[in-house]
Amino acid sequence: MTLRILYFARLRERFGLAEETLDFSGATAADLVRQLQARGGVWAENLAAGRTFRVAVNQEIVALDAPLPDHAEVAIFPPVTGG
Amino acid sequence: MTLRILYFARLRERFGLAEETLDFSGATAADLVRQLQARGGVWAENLAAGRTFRVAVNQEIVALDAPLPDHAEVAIFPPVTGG
Amino acid sequence: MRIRVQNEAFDLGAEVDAMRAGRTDIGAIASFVGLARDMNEGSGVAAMTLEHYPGMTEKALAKLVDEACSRWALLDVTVIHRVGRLLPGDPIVLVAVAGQHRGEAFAACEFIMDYLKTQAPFWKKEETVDGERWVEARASDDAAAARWTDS
Amino acid sequence: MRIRVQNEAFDLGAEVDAMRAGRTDIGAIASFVGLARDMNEGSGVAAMTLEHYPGMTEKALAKLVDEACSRWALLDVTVIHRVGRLLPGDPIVLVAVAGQHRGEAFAACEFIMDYLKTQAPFWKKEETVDGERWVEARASDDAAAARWTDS
Repeated sequence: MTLRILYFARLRERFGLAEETLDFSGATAADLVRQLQARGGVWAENLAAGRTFRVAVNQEIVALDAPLPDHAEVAIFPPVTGG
Repeated sequence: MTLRILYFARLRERFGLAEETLDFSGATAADLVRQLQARGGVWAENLAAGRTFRVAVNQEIVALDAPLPDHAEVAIFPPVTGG
Repeated sequence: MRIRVQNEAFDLGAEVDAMRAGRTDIGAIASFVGLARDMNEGSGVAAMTLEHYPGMTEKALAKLVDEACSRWALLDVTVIHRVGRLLPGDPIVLVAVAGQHRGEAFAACEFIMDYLKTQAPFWKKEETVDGERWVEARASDDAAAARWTDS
Repeated sequence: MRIRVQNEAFDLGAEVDAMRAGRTDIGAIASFVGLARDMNEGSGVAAMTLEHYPGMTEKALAKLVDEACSRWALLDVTVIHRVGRLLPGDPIVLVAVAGQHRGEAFAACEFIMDYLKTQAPFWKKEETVDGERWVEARASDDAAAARWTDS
């Protein structure tokens, strides 16, 4: 399936990427994170198990075991700090 | 001793009096209330034991056993309802 | 610290702007405006008149603000209470509290309102179709104020 | 119900006046303004830039407001959050809640701020003498939001 992935704030800067379209053969947000970690470098570092980040699917924050529907808009970002 | 007594809100209206100067030979706010009750009529009615009112001495709300200094400004009024 | 008792309307925006003017250390301003409603105790209110105890009122409000400042680290407080005749929709009271963080600003603002409701010498008289009536003190206001002594 | 994300400054007085315009049923308006401070984590902040997630931000704020409306009987809510570059002293966020009584207005206003701090996709980047830094989420904000799930 195809996913649109968005990155924000510190992660956007570290990855040097705001948005990409990705072929994805896994099922859950955790599978996607593993696929991105496998890129190594800043990806492995910033998405490592101990690191804190949030995943939103179609603009709702989800847990890592959430399933990803085809054509989902997935966003990966640090904990929010507005207000 | 001499006291200046002020009445506010519903009590001011019931007594038909906003302010008076009184000779007082008692010691406490409770003594003053008894002296006023002894006037009978609206005084006895509105200052009766079960009725809710507040006493302030020199602009501080006090309990009925508070002593009254000479020349004190004593105010008697219903529970407050501002804000 | 500003405490005022006045007949005139107040301007929330102007009061809060005055608090923050020229400052860069304030992180949070919590504010409250209480307004005259057209309904109370189940019947229509055409207007109300607020009476107070000049002299004691200002002292009582200053005492509330001092108490709030001793409980929380506040950067500024404004309290304005109107007296005289007011119509439904008219603002009655304004409390604004500035602090570094929102928790203390919210708590102090609510504390001041809760204590004002039971400690400051204001009385409301409502005009209804059945004539005039003095507003009775509410047990819920005593309960709200009592919360702060339990903690 | 008004929810806005904007670069421009907002006007607290105008927003609260808009809430109460033509109404006589509102008894209480609690409001909050969060401002950019010149100091954070012990060092000077010359400016900050707020990034957000367009689309999700508006949804997340609407969800917070809906949740507040389901918990308390509210008469109106306004939430405005600024994005872009802000200087110390600049207002960042406004939440105003109108209700019949003060208890629900205060609670809902604080609830919305607490949830906004942990649920709405905004991120702050500060400019300091040591360069730029992303603000880290605070455990105290998670704790503040968690209070509302315990009750």
